[in-house]
Amino acid sequence: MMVVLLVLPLLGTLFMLLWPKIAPLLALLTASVCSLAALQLLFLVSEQGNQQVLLAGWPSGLAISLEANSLSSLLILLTALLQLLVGLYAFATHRRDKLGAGFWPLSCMLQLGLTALWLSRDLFNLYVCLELLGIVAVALVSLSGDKAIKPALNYLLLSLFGSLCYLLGVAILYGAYGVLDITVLAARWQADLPSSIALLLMTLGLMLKAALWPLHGWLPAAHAAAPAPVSALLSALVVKGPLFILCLLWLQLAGATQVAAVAPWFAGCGLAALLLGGVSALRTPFAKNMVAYSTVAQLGYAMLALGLLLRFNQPLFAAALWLFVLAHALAKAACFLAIGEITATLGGKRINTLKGASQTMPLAMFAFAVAGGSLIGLPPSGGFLAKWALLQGLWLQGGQLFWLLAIVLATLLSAAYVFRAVVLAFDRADPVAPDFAPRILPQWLALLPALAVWAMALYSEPLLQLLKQEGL
Amino acid sequence: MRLLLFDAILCLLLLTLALASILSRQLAHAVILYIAFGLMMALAWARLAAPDLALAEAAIGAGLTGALCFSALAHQQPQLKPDVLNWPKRLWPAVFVLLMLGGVLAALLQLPPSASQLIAVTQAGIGNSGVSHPVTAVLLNFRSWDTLLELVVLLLALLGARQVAPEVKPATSWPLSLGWSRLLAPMVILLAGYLLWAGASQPGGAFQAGALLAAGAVVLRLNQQLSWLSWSNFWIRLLIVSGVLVFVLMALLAILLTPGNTDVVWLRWPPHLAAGIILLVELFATLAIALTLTLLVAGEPASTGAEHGCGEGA
Amino acid sequence: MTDLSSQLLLYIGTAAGLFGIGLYGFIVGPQTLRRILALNIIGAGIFMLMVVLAYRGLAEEAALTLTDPVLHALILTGLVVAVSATAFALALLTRLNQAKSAQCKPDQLRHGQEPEQ
Amino acid sequence: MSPFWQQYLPLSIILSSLLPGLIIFTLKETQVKLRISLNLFGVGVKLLLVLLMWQAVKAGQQFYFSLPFLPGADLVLQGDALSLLFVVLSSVLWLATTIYAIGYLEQSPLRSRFFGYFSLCVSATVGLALAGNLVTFLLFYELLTLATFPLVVHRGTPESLAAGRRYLAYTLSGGVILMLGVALLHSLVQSPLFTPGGYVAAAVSGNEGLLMLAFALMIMVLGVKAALLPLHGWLPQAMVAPAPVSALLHAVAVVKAGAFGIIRLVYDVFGVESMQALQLAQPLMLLAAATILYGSWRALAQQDIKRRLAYSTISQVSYITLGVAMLGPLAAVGGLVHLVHQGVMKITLFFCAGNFAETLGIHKIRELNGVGRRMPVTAMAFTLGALGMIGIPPTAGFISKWYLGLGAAEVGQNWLILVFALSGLLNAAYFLPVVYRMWFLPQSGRWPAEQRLSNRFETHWMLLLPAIFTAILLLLMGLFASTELSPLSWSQLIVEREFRHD
Repeated sequence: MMVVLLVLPLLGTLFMLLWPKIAPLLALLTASVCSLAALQLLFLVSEQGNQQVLLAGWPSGLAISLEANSLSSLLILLTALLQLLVGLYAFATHRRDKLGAGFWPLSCMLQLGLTALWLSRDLFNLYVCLELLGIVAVALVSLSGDKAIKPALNYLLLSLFGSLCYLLGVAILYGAYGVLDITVLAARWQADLPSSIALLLMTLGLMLKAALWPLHGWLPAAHAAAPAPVSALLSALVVKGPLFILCLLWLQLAGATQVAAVAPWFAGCGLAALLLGGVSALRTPFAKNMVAYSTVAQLGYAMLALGLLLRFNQPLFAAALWLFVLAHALAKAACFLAIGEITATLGGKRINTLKGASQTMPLAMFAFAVAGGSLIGLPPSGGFLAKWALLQGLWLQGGQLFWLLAIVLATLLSAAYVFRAVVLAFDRADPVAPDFAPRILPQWLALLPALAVWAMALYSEPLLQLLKQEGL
Repeated sequence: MRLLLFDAILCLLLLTLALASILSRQLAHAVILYIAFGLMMALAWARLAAPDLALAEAAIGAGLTGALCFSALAHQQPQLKPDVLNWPKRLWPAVFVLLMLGGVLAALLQLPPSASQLIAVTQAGIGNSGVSHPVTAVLLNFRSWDTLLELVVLLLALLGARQVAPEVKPATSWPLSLGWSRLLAPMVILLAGYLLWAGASQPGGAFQAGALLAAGAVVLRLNQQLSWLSWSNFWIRLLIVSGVLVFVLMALLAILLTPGNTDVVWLRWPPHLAAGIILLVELFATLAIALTLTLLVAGEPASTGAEHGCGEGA
Repeated sequence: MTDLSSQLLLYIGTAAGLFGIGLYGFIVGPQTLRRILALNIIGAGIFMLMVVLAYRGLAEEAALTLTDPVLHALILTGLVVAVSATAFALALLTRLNQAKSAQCKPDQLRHGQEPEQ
Repeated sequence: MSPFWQQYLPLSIILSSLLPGLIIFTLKETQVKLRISLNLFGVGVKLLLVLLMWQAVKAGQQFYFSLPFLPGADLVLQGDALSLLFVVLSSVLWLATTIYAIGYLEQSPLRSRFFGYFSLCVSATVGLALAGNLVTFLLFYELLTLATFPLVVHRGTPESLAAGRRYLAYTLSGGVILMLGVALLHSLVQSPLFTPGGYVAAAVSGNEGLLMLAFALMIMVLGVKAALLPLHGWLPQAMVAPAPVSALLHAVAVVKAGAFGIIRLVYDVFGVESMQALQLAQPLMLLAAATILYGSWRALAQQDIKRRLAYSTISQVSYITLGVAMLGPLAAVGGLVHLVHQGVMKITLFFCAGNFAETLGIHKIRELNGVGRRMPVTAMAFTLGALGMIGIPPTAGFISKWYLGLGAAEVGQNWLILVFALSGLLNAAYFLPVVYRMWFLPQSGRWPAEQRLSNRFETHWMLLLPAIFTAILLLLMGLFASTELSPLSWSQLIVEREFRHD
């Protein structure tokens, strides 16, 4: 099943390059088949437990190992579904938004890179996946043409730098232990100086790539400059890749003393991201930048949960971490698609463009509000589940009033920026007139993931159980 | 002792060149210094018992990157006055760099002097890998998934570069170089073929061969030859894609050829077929790499874009 | 403090030094092209470190005297990835410069015309 | 009635307004008839279902529907006597408000959206009433906030947007803190069903501090919606909304949701014993008493009719809180019955205020002079409502105040009777002059903006009918308080069940 998930996007890309005319069709086909395969993988994993594969049939250590646990398969499923959705959206709007033909093979490669990343348990292979992901992301951003070149270049340089830091860490680890397989490495791990330095270097690189505060500076410009479907993919999926590796490193490899030293920093960075990202989102005058800053802020939740997980080793925090990732992916995809649709139709980049959008484009605005509800953490959305797990964990831990208050503040900030846009949309005094008749299909496509994130509530119990025991 | 002195001089040279490249006033100088640095690096690697890597570094690291940088430099606007940084702007990064350097050095000094035990495992596995050269065995058998992804990255770089590519101005050809390049081309092809073949047992392989081929093609292209060599040509596209495609197809074929009672393992070559498969994969990878690099460096021919429809094969 | 031979130490030190130089260039370098070069120098430093680490197999008096082929393969892969990324970055840079000069020309024209009006 | 039916009855009560609401969103502006029939159909179905449930609950049956949600806290809908009290209130008043809103918004734009959210709002309220545990309550609480917001800003003017922002700032902060409190309580004792007598008693020893914190957090939030003293600021400003919204917000949905939440929290989560053990009742009582006086006092100074009514609401809702906080059976009866009575009385007053504004353009109190002659029926309804608010027999308001007074005496808090008397006086002081102006002062000049809405009646019949209906209702509730059908006897039933558990 894993092979199918890797080969399909690969072959899809190649055929798209050969026959560009049928590229959209191929992309949609690939994404839908992959979704089915990912679903089957999820069932397989939940029935038979983790699926581990040593590639090329060589012994462990020599071969690259892939592993599909329930978290990986969930993320693969999410990737495939979002690809499908965004592909549909792009197909529906590519004429109007002048999305280049380059989008299709690139998005397919993105799927390949992400799937490979979720599965890989080999440090160097992860590096290659990271590079693949980074370059695809930049190429996708640059689809926007001239205005996107500068942010794209900046993104690329920082992303390359991040990868190199990661690579140096890998080199040091390999020099010290002589293996690249994470499971083998974990067994031989010693919390000494080389391993600490290597971990820190890798963390630096990954934080840069995942736009975790304080290394988030490139994200708003890059995500805001990209075309709407691309922004959706980037915010929803791409930044989660490095985050996943970061969690892998710290949860599977790092020794207890190393973890204890770094946990408060992670939690602190997460908190700072939440607050400062929220404030920036509140202040920016541009609609897409607001959504992009919200990504910075929301990644702070994941970081905070990771820090708390490392510190207290409470499984609820693991659940919170991954629920944030899942819920944010869906919600942010909806946000970007909705905002993209609105700004394209109403013609403007500023938040003020949203004036009266509840009247002119009710469906897209509804999608934004619903997705925003999950970002805020209103019940019964996926964001609420994550926040609930986080709060539960903190209360059970006892005496964590500081974090609780901080979370309340962060929630209010996210509510403030979401409703800043929503309130504008209800402004009927001076609505912005659409440049052309709003189209229904893209708006529905934007609404779908927003509804999905609320539907997560229906599966909350299995999800929580699954992710709690997972914890990587 | 004398060798150590040689090492010391080499290292010093490397550091100086790198520093000079970073600090030099003019960009053109920086690029030239970087190329020199790359060549010195190749020397150092040859000294460190890695001749195949030295070859690759000379071709890819110094040559190709240098060529790319020069072509980028041509588009760069002449800078009127070089930016002068005031000292705090230099100091804080320097402090940061020193801190990081200290940490990295401290970690590196504690590394064990013995190499990985994986060497022994690799040696044990080589018999079944289909090739005798261990690096090739790792690249195309033990860790072939990495290599496959790496080919995808290369392809991706081409896609990305094509997508943002500005219109190219047709360069004027120089008669002497035209003659030279015609003479050079067959030699380059021969040499590349040898490198590819040698890769199975000696230093060499797809990447070096591909880079060499690309160098030849770039020279020809710069002299207005090979106008058929463009992305819009379906066959060229097919060849570029074939590097990955043949790899994947071989892997799928290998799965089909595996006896039914064993587990399906992705990218496992049946031992008796491994040599053939690897040679085939390498051959196409070389062609693909050569074409990709050529297109990356030389860009599209200015005139042919309109002549070839995009979907000839569709 | 360390069990590495002096030759290895020398090369390891150089590799780390290259990393540091590249890092400095990347942070300070005002022009993008120079930052790309700096990234390549960082990469070269890291690859050199890997070459040295692979060389350890030869330096010691072990039964198996061989460089580490796995590391060599990783370096080859890394080199190709690095050059791909560089090529893409340079393509972006070229496009950026072209867009800038295209922007500059109308600007200059406008500035040139203003005094006449 | 099969058991299958019974299980889904609470859900269908919610869906009976939710589904029409969702369909209405998709309707075009011009599909007036379809929209109205959908709306009324929803109301009818809901009333029918509520009637069914009422019958069964009276016979001692419990309804229970659950969906898996969080571990240890399913989404539970539970139909017991207390929830039914609120469900009946909101369903009946929804009927009145729907008719009123159809008349009120006859010509205005974006009606599909308005009625869509309106139905959503009622669904959330009913859901809140039927919520079987704290997590479910939290869910519907937030949904209510979200559904009400578009109604508050419906006009889309700068003032309404500002009011909407303020409303959101209060209620969303409240929502977050409520979540915090619910999570805290959940971490201590999980979130079982609401049970008469509460469920925290087992965990009291050793966790006093945390329990008190949880209580304080949740009361703070419910206090926002119930407009308890320091947290009442959003309510007067939310008056810019259209009249049916004010009526719904102030009489039923939002404010009552807060009050209802306080009842649930005190009786079914903490329970009387734990409340006493933790000494939580006294501060709540003080707060409520202060709000009663403060609201009345501020109402005196208001010159805008709707604002005066808003401050009156602040004061009146705290009667409910006070009745609950006294922890005695009689006081509880008074508080519970006031939940219904105040709803009916206040909605009458808002309907009338809306009628004045819509027909004659009257917004200020001084413009009301002589309106009794121009619009006698509306003025009559208003008078009845005002008398009820003051607590003059035989209106419904008298009943609740009587029981509250008895309750205060029963638990030995005699000073509260003084509070009631003082507040009654203040009520009289701000309502009687209005009534006097309407009936006994001559008309001073032309009406600000008169519209001819009907040839036969003083105003559009759809505006008039709901006001008459609720005015009669409040009179009947007072007159027939002792019969089996009255809210009073239902409240007694609830209290009997609540206090019988031990």
